[in-house]
Amino acid sequence: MTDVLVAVALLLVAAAATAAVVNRDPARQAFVLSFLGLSLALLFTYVQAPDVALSQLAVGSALTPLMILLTVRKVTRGSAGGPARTAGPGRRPDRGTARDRRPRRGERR
Amino acid sequence: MTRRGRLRLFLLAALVLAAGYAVACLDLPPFGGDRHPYGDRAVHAALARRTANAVASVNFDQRAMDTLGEETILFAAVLGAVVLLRRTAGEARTEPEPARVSAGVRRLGLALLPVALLVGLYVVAHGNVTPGGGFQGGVVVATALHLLYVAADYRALERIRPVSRYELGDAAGEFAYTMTGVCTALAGPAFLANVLPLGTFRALASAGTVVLLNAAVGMEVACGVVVLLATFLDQAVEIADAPGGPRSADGAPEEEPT
Amino acid sequence: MSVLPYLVAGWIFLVGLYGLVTSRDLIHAVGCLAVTQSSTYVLLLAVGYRRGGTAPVFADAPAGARVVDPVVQALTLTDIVVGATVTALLLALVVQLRKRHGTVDPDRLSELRG
Amino acid sequence: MRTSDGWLAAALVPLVLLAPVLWRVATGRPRDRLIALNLAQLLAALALLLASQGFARSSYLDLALLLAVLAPAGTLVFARFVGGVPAAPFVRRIACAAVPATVLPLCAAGGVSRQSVKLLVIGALLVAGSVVTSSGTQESAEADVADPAGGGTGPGAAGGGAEGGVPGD
Repeated sequence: MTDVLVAVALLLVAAAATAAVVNRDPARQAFVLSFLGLSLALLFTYVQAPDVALSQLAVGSALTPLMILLTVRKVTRGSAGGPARTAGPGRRPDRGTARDRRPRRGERR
Repeated sequence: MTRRGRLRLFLLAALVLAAGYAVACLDLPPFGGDRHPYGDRAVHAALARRTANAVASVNFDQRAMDTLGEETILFAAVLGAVVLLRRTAGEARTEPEPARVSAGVRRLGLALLPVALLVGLYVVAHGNVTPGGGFQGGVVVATALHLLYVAADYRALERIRPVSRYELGDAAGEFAYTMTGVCTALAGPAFLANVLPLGTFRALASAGTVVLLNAAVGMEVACGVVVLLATFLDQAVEIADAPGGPRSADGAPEEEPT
Repeated sequence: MSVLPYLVAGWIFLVGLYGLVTSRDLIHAVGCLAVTQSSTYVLLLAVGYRRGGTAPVFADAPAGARVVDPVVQALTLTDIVVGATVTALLLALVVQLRKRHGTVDPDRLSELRG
Repeated sequence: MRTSDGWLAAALVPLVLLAPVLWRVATGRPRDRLIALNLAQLLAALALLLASQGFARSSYLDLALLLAVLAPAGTLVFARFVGGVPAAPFVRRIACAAVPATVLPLCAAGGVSRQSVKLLVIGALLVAGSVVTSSGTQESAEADVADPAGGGTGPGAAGGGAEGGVPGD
């Protein structure tokens, strides 16, 4: 019975890894990577490695996705600085709204 | 090299690698086989040192030197990320907005935070007896603190997270590990030798130096991950780029190669 | 069954490499590297598995129990956590590249260099 | 150690169910992916619980405990970036039905001991986490998750290309 579990988990891991690679958009890839972490943790449990499974669960469930998503946010909207964009109450409403559109062209020339 | 050329080269190399690897697989000892000379010796040594968790015994006793290396990589990686992502001249710091999170999520987060912290500490503390240890538990503790960010908001997290203290804790973990090694070298036969009393098998206080090294690693991992996430959060939530947008090399024009 | 885990490890490795080679986005490439890395975990644990064995943790098992190899598990578990911080370092590099060059597409980055 | 095939066969059920969930995680819209991931975490926790009993190792329960604690954190991380916790009555119903259906037999099989207390705690955490993270409460009003391309496409639109965030090119 253990062999069946291991085999199914292995196939699941292989499928999740493939899906993680073919998802080209990093934000969407993060979901699949999280799933890959889960399926790896299950596989590790079935090959009697609970220590490793714990490690994988701890890292894969929240830490890696958070880092990837934060990087995506920083990179795709690098110039906006996040919250400042939508003019919060009394928080530099002028920063980051028009600025990232203006000077770039001139500098590239 | 063009994209197409690169892909062709990769496919060729992958084909060769796959063929070689498949042949090698057929010659590997079959999956689930019974011959594990290293494993048997490691288990024997772990039992001799009254460490119920043989994996922890390998990590923090039999191959403690190796783990010092791993820990140093971790330390260096955190340091590198902090240096890379530090706020440079010309980058403005913006105040994060208070997040509007629903009451249910907020309550869940606040209820889960102490539980998660406790589970993390439990995983670290029982590292020498049950599955777990400093590496896993440290990550859990750090993740638990960030429940405040996802369930409340960034400012709530900042209140309980003086980053400089966690940086100190990160270094202290690394220092404690090395100093344990130095002390054992002074007191006994070798660097990182297990010289402390071994205690009773399956008890929390067993396995000698494993407990100390485990705690040191737990501290370093927890603090290191907190610092790491803090730098990322700083970049993504608080720091706006230098005026002129991201293309102008952070207000340091001499570094722009074009 | 006796070679399936090894083959799966090889497949994950190759798929991850394929993603790395064809990636148009460095963040995606870092994700692919994480996938590639996980192939080593699968391979190591497959090598250490013993049929009918249980975890080498004797908290709730008799001391003479038939157990799997703890050495490979120790290698893997540290690598997972250390690997995550290295992933973070790479992501930090990506953020820095984006700041300096305005793109995270590796092809455009090499064009920049001339 | 003596393994019990019955419990392991039961563990196979959530494991096999993960396959269609993976399809959703890999191909859906971001919100669907989040719901599917939530469901995957629940199924994985159930599989871990059953495996613990199947392998007759009570120390494996720590895995399910850890997952029960961290799964909501993971879901909320993603929720912050797709702009809110999506409503998923399906996941909620599964959590309310499958978790007791798994935990109570496990408790009965193990007898009254410290393990059954742990099991009940894990079950309670799982149900609470799943119910709250599938309740569909909106937090998308928060500024730093609001997507310029509209809520439905989520981070996918923002991360569509390497230059996705650079306007005016």
